Amino acid sequence: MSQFLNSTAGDIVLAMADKIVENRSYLSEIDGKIGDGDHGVNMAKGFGMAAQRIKGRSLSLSEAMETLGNVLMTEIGGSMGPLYGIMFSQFAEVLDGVENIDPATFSAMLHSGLDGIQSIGSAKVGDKTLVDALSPAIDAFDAAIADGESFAQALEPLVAAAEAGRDSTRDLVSKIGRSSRLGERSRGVLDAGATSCAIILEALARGAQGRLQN
Amino acid sequence: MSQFLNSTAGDIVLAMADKIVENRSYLSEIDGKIGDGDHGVNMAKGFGMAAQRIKGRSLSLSEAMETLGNVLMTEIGGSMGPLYGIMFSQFAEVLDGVENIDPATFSAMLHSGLDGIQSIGSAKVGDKTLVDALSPAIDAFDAAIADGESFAQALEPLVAAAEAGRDSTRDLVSKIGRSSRLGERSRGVLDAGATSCAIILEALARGAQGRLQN
Amino acid sequence: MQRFINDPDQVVEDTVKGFVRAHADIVRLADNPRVVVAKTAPVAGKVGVITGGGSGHEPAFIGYTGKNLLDAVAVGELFSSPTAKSFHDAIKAADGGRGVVCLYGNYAGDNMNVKMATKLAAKDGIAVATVVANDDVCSAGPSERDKRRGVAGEIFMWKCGGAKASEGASLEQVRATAQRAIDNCRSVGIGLGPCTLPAVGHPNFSIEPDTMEVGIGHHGEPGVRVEPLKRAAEVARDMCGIVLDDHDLAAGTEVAVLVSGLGATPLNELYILNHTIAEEIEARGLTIHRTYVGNYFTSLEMVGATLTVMALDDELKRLLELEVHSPAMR
Amino acid sequence: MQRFINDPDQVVEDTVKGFVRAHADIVRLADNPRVVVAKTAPVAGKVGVITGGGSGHEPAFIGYTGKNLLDAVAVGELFSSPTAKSFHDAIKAADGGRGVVCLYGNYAGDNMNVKMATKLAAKDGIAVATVVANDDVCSAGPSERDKRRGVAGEIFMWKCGGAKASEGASLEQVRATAQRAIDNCRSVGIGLGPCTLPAVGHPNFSIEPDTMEVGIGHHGEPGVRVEPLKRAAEVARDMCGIVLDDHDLAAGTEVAVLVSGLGATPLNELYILNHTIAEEIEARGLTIHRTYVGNYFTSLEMVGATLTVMALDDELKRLLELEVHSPAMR
Ligand SMILES: Nc1ncnc2c1ncn2[C@@H]1O[C@H](COP(=O)(O)OP(=O)(O)O)[C@@H](O)[C@H]1O
Ligand SMILES: Nc1ncnc2c1ncn2[C@@H]1O[C@H](COP(=O)(O)OP(=O)(O)O)[C@@H](O)[C@H]1O
Ligand SMILES: [Mg+2]
Ligand SMILES: [Mg+2]
Ligand SMILES: [Mg+2]
Ligand SMILES: [Mg+2]
Repeated sequence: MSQFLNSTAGDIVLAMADKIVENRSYLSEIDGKIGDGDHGVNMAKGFGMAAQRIKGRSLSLSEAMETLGNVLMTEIGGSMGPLYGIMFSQFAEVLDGVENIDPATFSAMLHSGLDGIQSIGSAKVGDKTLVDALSPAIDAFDAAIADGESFAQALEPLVAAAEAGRDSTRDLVSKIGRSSRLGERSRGVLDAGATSCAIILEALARGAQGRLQN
Repeated sequence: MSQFLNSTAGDIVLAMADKIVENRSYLSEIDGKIGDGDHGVNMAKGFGMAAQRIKGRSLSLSEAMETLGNVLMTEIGGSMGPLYGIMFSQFAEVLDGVENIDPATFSAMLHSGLDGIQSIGSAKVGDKTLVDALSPAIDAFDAAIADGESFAQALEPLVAAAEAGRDSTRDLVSKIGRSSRLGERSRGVLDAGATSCAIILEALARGAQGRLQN
Repeated sequence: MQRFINDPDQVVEDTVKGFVRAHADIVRLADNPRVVVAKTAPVAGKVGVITGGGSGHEPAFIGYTGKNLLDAVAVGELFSSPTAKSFHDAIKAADGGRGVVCLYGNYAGDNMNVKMATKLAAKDGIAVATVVANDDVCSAGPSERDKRRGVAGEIFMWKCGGAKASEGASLEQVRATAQRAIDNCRSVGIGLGPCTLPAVGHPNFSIEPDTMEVGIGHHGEPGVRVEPLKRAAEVARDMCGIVLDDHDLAAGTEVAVLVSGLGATPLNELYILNHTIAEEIEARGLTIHRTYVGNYFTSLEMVGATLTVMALDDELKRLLELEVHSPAMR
Repeated sequence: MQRFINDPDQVVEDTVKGFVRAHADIVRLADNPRVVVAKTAPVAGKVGVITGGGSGHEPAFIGYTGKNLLDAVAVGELFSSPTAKSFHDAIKAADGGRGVVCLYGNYAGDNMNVKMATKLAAKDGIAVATVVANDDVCSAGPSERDKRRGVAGEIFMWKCGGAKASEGASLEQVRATAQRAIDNCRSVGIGLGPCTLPAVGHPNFSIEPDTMEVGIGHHGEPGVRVEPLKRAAEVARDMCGIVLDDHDLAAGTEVAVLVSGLGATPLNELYILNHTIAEEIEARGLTIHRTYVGNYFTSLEMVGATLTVMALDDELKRLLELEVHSPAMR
């Protein structure tokens, strides 16, 4: 199969939320090294709250993402509220009205999310932010599809690139956000946002794969 | 010899000050258990300051004691300023004009000091204060003299009784001063003032003995 | 010790110097550098109002010097009464010809030094009246109120006494009003972490993790008992219980509430306590007229908080409202 | 954790509740419980003045709500920007018909949320002007001032902006004055001990005994470098060096000085620092017009202090002097 149903895929967001809540302490710990140590707390609060509202309602993926985007935007604040908020709102907008999600739609969704993030946050690859995970992941997915790989196969390089992008932040000096004030002292540790972004992308990819293989 | 010269005995106060300064941390530590931990600091400051003013001036014992009393009264504050201040001022007053200090004068001096302390502080034996060292020491000295012991000999029971009095405070519940607010919790540790008083009395006794044996 | 100090033996000197520099529009030093005087003092024809006490409680005592509050403050070493001389010099600096009231806390050293200073002032022909604060409930039983320590209730005593003096009252009237103010106060302190006298270099005593000291004083003394550390709401209820059970106020009584940090407790935690304290006080049928939350009376870097509740009458309310201009209270 | 809290996830809720109870004469909550509003707001015909930011800095930001200061404050989670919705609600609560100025600190989250709130307010027909505080010298080089964090200088920005609005100035005038106020500020922070987000349960980073973090922020972030802990006088001189070298003020310039504790540093240590700070500032030929010393802008229970120096002109002096009535400043 090279597409999956939007209408029955809302639970992917629940699985994603579970992963984020699971990694609450880990994400805060990473943020604490060069930020203010609240990334896991912020993320778990937002994703946990959204999961509460999604649970048991058998939403479509676009509806679930819209709920998540709204919760993040209006109730979370911080940097993650607007950044992930706009990302999921854009994801939802692209998927809205789509019955079957194919690789082209999926790619369009990812691009729109990245655009949203960059429109309000202006981060580029190399600035040591979540963009370092998101942007190469999208590129890897697009390249794999262009190389003729299947939707499900193309999600593997997406996950791998997100992880490599996350790992690349370790050697970067932060250029944006709270940690950018530390200059050289910000080198040597992972970026918290890139880490959560890799978790989100992996949950998204595994959720899609599960539905593609059915 | 049953008396010693007032005029050349001022150095006794210096020796006393040395002992107090030496025991600075110890006295604060004891005070910290049931008080506010500053007894050694307060005492070392007062006695040290007085020693500075006495040193090299070959004062009489009464003059040195007057200096010490004044420094304590006017520059130290706390409880020790007035209490030991009045004690040494009273000591000095009794010795003032005396050429040779004999057992009767020495006893009168001690009594006057104790009276001074009780007139402003109202502590009785058993209240867990310096009075628990001072009062039995005076009694022991008076008893030994009444028993016909020499001045030098009678100073031994004085020192021993001061130490026993100090040790007796361990099992007392504080009735007066800062530690009295702790009730039963004040039992089980020495009283700081009784400890410093035993040090003062021992220095005084040893100084007098040194001069009596010459 | 992770502290901003120079010489451990110069903490008080350095503090007072930096304080006078910061607030030179309100205070000055007397010739005696251990006496802080309001720039407005002495006010001819006004009863002088002074206090004094050990240092390490900043902004108390010096921070309450100023218009309609204290005319002069005698400054002691850390946690140690000022000398009789300093109390005496504060009395002289505050004397506007109608006598001076000395409003201080119930500590052995202060009692003795004030007594001596009063005698010295009498020789100068200055009439001195005294009020001894004893608002700290845990420091002695109800039958021994005269043995209790003075703690943050002193601030209300100074505020009301200072205002009364500014209204032109006589020495006896000021004394009586300040006495009523402190009689109407009850306080309690909870300690979560000890403090260190810089000259000593280590804390007096330790507070084990997950425990708290109930009935703690303002001088790094241990409390009257150790209890497991509870949630803020429960701590607040315990504090109210201790204070209000001893206070025994009729329903409908108006009160002023003071929640003070002990030095190293951040303000947000004091507000968290205040939330439940206010609920609890109102649940007992009392009416909160005014609340003060902040580091009003501290104990070096001790972690903890105190609660003071003062019962009000019309006069005390009026005196509490009179505007003041001091470093710690405006 | 030896702290007065209830649920680690409810710290902000509980703080705001206890705050509003304590200061009900000055502030109220908007329908949105994350927006604190001055009881005087909105003032018809006056430019509204708001701010917002993460919690854990008490008395900032909420404590500066009140007459002639801030009309409304958006409240974020601990160390986390308020939502766009809360900024938007604060704007609405402050709007008196002449527009609203939002005076906030330079943090990614705040920048984004304020931008979104401004768009939402535009839809309501409310003109919003913004000023972004960037007074923290160590957070970026002089050529990148727009990257610097906003820290305690925000208080001067609020004070001057609030006063200007109360004088009846236009939105553009208030914006320009607040901008000048913050442009005239330079700040530095020194950390001696870290803080712990209650929901995290352990500090972000540790500060080794006998070391200090220079250039620390207000959010438990490490500083830009670690140095051996020095005597207070040397620390104070270093702080002045960092601030004044960057500031480069002409001799004779009048300045306002703010020495703030970070939450767990007792007031006496701040006065000790101030003593040398004042000496050092005057040694550079500057004149200190006014000094503020206290816990004005904190970082939970962090041990440390910040120094802010604002260059004054006649207008800023006048605005600084205008009386205010807020919980943190009167
Ligand atoms: N402008 C930006 N664009 C993209 N990501 C950003 C930006 N600013 C910050 N981030 C991401 O935000 C993460 C920190 O998030 P979080 O700790 O939740 O917020 P805060 O920094 O407000 O405490 C960083 O690790 C970084 O990846
Ligand atoms: N009223 C009193 N009479 C005699 N001794 C007293 C009295 N009050 C206190 N003391 C003594 O003072 C000692 C404490 O002295 P110090 O620590 O220097 O003063 P403070 O209690 O003011 O800190 C106690 O150990 C006790 O022996
Ligand atoms: Mg963070
Ligand atoms: Mg003591
Ligand atoms: Mg003491
Ligand atoms: Mg944050």
